[in-house]
Amino acid sequence: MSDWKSLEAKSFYGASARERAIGIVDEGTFTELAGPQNRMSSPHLPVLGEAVEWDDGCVTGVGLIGKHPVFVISQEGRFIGGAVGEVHGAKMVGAFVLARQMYDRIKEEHPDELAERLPAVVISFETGGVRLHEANAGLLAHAEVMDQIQESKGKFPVISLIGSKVGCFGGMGFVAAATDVIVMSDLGRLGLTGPEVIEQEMGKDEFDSADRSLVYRTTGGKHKYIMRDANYLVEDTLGDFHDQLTAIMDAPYDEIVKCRRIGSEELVDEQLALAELSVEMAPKDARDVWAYFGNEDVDQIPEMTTAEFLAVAKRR
Amino acid sequence: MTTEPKIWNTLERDYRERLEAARPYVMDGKVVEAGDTVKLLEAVVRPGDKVNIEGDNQKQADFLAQCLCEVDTDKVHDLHMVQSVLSIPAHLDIFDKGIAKKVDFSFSGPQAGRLAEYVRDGKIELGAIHTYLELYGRYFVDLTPRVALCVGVSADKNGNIYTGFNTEDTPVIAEAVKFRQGIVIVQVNEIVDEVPRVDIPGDWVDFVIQAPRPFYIEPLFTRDPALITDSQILRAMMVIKGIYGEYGIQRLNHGIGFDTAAIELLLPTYGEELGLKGKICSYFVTNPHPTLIPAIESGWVKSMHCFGGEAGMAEYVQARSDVFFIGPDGSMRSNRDFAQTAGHYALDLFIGGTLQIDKYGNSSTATASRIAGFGGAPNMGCDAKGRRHATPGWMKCGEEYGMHDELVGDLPRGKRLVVQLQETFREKMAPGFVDKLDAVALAENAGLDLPPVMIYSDDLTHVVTEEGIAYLHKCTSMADRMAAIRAVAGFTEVGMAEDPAETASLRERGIFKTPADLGIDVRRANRDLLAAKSVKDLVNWSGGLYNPPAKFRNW
Amino acid sequence: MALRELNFTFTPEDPRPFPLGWSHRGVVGSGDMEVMFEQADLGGQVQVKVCTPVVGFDEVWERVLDRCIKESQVSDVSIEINDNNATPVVVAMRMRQAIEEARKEAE
Amino acid sequence: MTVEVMIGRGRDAIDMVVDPGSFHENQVGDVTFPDDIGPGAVVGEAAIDGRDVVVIANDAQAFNDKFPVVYFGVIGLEEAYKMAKVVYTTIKQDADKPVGEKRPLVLIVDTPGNGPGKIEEIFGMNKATGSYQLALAEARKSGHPVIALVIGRAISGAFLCHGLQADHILSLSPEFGTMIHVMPITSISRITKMDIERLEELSKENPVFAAGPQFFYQLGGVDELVENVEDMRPVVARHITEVEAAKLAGDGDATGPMGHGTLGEERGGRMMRRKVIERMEDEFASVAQRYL
Repeated sequence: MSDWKSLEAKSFYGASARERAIGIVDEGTFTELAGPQNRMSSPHLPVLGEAVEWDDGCVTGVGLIGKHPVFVISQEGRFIGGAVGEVHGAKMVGAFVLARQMYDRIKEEHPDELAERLPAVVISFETGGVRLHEANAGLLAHAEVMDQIQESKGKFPVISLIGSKVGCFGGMGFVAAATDVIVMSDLGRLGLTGPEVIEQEMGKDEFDSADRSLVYRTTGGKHKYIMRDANYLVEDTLGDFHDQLTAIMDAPYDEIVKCRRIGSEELVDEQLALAELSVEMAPKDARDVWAYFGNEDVDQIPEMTTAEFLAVAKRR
Repeated sequence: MTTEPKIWNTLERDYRERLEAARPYVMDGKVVEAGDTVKLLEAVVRPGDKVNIEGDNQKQADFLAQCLCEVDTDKVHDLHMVQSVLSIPAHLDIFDKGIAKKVDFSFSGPQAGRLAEYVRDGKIELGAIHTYLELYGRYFVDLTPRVALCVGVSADKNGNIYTGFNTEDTPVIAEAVKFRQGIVIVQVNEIVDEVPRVDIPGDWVDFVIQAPRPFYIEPLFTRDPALITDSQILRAMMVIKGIYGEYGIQRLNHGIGFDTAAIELLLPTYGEELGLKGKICSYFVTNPHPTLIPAIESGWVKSMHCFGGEAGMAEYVQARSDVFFIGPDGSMRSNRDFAQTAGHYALDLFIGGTLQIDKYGNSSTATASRIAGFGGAPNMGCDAKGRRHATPGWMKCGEEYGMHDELVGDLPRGKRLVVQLQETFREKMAPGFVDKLDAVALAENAGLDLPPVMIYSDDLTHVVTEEGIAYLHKCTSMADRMAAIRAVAGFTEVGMAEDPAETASLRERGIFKTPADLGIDVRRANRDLLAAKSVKDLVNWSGGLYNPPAKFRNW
Repeated sequence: MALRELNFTFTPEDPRPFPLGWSHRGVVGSGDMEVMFEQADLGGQVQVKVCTPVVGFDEVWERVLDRCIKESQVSDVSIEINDNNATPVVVAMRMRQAIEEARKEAE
Repeated sequence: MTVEVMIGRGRDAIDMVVDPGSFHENQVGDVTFPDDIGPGAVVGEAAIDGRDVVVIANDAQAFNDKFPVVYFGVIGLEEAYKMAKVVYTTIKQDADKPVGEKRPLVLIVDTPGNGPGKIEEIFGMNKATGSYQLALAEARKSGHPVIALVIGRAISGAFLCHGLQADHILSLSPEFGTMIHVMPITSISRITKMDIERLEELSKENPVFAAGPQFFYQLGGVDELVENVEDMRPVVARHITEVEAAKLAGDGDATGPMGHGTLGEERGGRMMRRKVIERMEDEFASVAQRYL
């Protein structure tokens, strides 16, 4: 695990939160903050007889990409589905607080090098949103993270990485949407309402949650890339995510924020127009939308490798 | 003295009468409209008939089963069902409705809980629970169905049937029924002008019906490599090195499950590393497990005959005709009967998982409240006494057999390897080794004559757990066997009774080997060893020929 | 209902002190656990604290841990485990991996 | 006193909170919003005690014909973007006004959820709810007092979307049947496989998973419980004044989600949150130099 180079070749999808945290920043630069030695586990789970984890399913820390201090939040899907409770949420907020303090400090100490030393918050999502065992505290933590994202605007980028087993759903689905840049692999899934709930609302004939292929067409990386909800689609290795982050951080801040899909009146107008288009188009399946945006042979899209797909994909 | 001349063709006369009754519903050739199916069944099925609904752990004649549920109980009742499985709800609905009253079967799977309830409530009179071969055998003795409701992919109007690569049980049923002047009805996905190949000849078939939906088929043998655990990988390493390698096992059957999937995915990595390619695992009789694709692609497998097909594997299998049994039309033919026979006589080893092993080494998948039956595992998991050809693995196991001298004297005889893979504890700490099998409680609860034992202790040669391998066949007494079982039983109650001195002596005698004894580095037992880590990897190994069902597609 | 805490002390015969200041392994997934080793001056002993939702397997825990300690002779270490229904196999594998990797790392 | 239940009565609540006859639906300054987009969201300008405010409410009686899953107060794609657009319009119109003169935003909350359909997921419901939250956070940070008043249902993600980004959050007390939760305790019981009785017992002392505004009050997620419907107007007016005072004092984190975090600790509901953040700050301080 400590061998960074072999970590880079590892599948992002199968990697643990800690492996991802270490592997998405430059070699040997990651320092975990509020790590397991602090024993900051949830105070709410023991009373319910639910197992605890010392990092509460959220690995936080700092690393470097080039000269950029990168504050990392990495969620662990194997621990209660990566769900967000009080401690987990506070760790997310803490990463933003530190990034902002770092931003202020660099502005003061290295005013000429702000661009090359610009900090960032990177979130490697693997979560279904609120943790039911401490649902109210988890919900309030979500609101704080949204507040922190807005607070970072105009200062430093916030970047989402989505390619882990659980995907990114529930309240964390709109947290991801609110960040500046979204990087996904084709194994990543992003949405608000989980497939089981859609099935419950619409019936199995309309949406069969056991049809994983359908779930991927609706929420998967390739679909989100076509919709421009994901800005970049990368191969499923830690190294590919790391390289993409490096490329993003090399760009000027003004360029990076062009990746946003929401967060201004103009973008809201654009999204509202898309919502109206959805009424006109009335798609039965995401494939209809792909075809609408000019993709040929939409049945083959799920089968394509990432490289094949990127070579032919027509985006919104 | 004059007597009435004895009539010797009552069966044939009865058959003619039934055909006549069905005449109004027959269209062109042997074709009956789907909408007339219930009326057809009312015309040809008589009260008290033995009836077979085709189905196994994979394909189901589900439309015909559904139609049988809808017959008028005044016309059709008290049927004696004689069939491989009770696995879809309709199979039990016919008892609920009073259409059938007795059953002889082999496997019940998802309906096991309901079956136990019906037996207890007297809704079902239980004949016996069989193994597949045993039941097929009885089709030709005392359980010949009068009417068979079968299933195929396509038919022509003359009744020639194409089963695709899921031929499975159809030939054995059709043969038994037709050659006792019974009625064979087949549901197909489509009626065509010409079938791609004739799996069941038209003159064995009385009626064909194009069902409104394609028949149901369960992707039973697909295991997602993403769900394979480190402990399964450890057991797989032990099997490859300590059994396949040790005995040079060339001909074998892999049972269903993640444990065997792990072995399959370790052949191209760990097996290759041990230099075993070509020395083990060349001939399989197994379903086309998708997890075998990397081993096949790496050139491990010379030949493979299948019990049935597996959803999504048709194209791949077709493109590997050197490995699989392929018809003149280019698609695979499976046959459960022949595969089971091969399991008995032509294979050196069976390996599979189980739920419980008792302190003597008997194993069962039964639980106290479910009558699940057997399927084919007991056919595979036994030492068929009729075998007479020698292979190195079979001979070595025979030489090592601790009871040989007592039972055979000084003549050489081989022994088939029957291996059980077992996790000492499953999820939620359910123990894999128990003092008494739940099967015993089930037999009492359900009033069975015999506790449903999957594999008896005297057939079992090896047990593999994460603790190590027990080479049970080397034991010279039951006391010995029980000690060896305690040694592999870990921290279960059975295992906690272990005497360390006794275990040490078993290790010296080579009856119990730990991973360390086998020279296996436990640290390497992790997912990095898998040749494919996801279903997508399997598709990539297959060059895109494997087309997994939607529920397995992570993309 | 609530999480339970089990405490054990072991005395290896041929003590080999844990070589790192601390080491952490594992994820508290379903059927899995995390373990923390921290060097401690325990005069050749080992202290283990297990936090688990499972009831009725205290003796199994003791025997599994005892075997891990015997096998490795690891000593002078405080071990803490957060368990979520890990089976003895998983416990033994995680412990063995952690101890062996710590020793390798210390070389 | 008979309790006047307000669930499903977003439009009535507007009239009860603002000055009589002051509400102009679909009008914000010189901008008129189309009436055929997002019928589940009621928006417009009004006055409270003579002061101009912008109101955003749910209409539980409306059906969105274009999006079949949107009814009964559900926030769908159109609703969320419409709500966001109202906020951005207000910010833009008041851009040149100093803090203290920027119009307050009053959110009247009665929503059971976000649009849970297939079309919604294909087109990204997460963006719609996210955009409204960002807009509210921007308004709050640029000096608009944002006050939320829960009159009926404030459920999970829909409450995050419409309510939890406010400076101050008010709720009618539990007697009004107000529901604030992620999931009812029956569902939590099903998913966590714990007895309802046991969960209910635990929830008396442990507010982190129990359903109800009183528990959010303990956690700092509700600033004040409103005991009478007649009090809605004066309490909203008072909170506008309080929030505005905090903004004029320049303490941005005293209100809004971060302020509610502090409040949660003061009320003994969320005791770990601050410790975690401080621990991260401490640990980072010792390694920060490596990253500069």
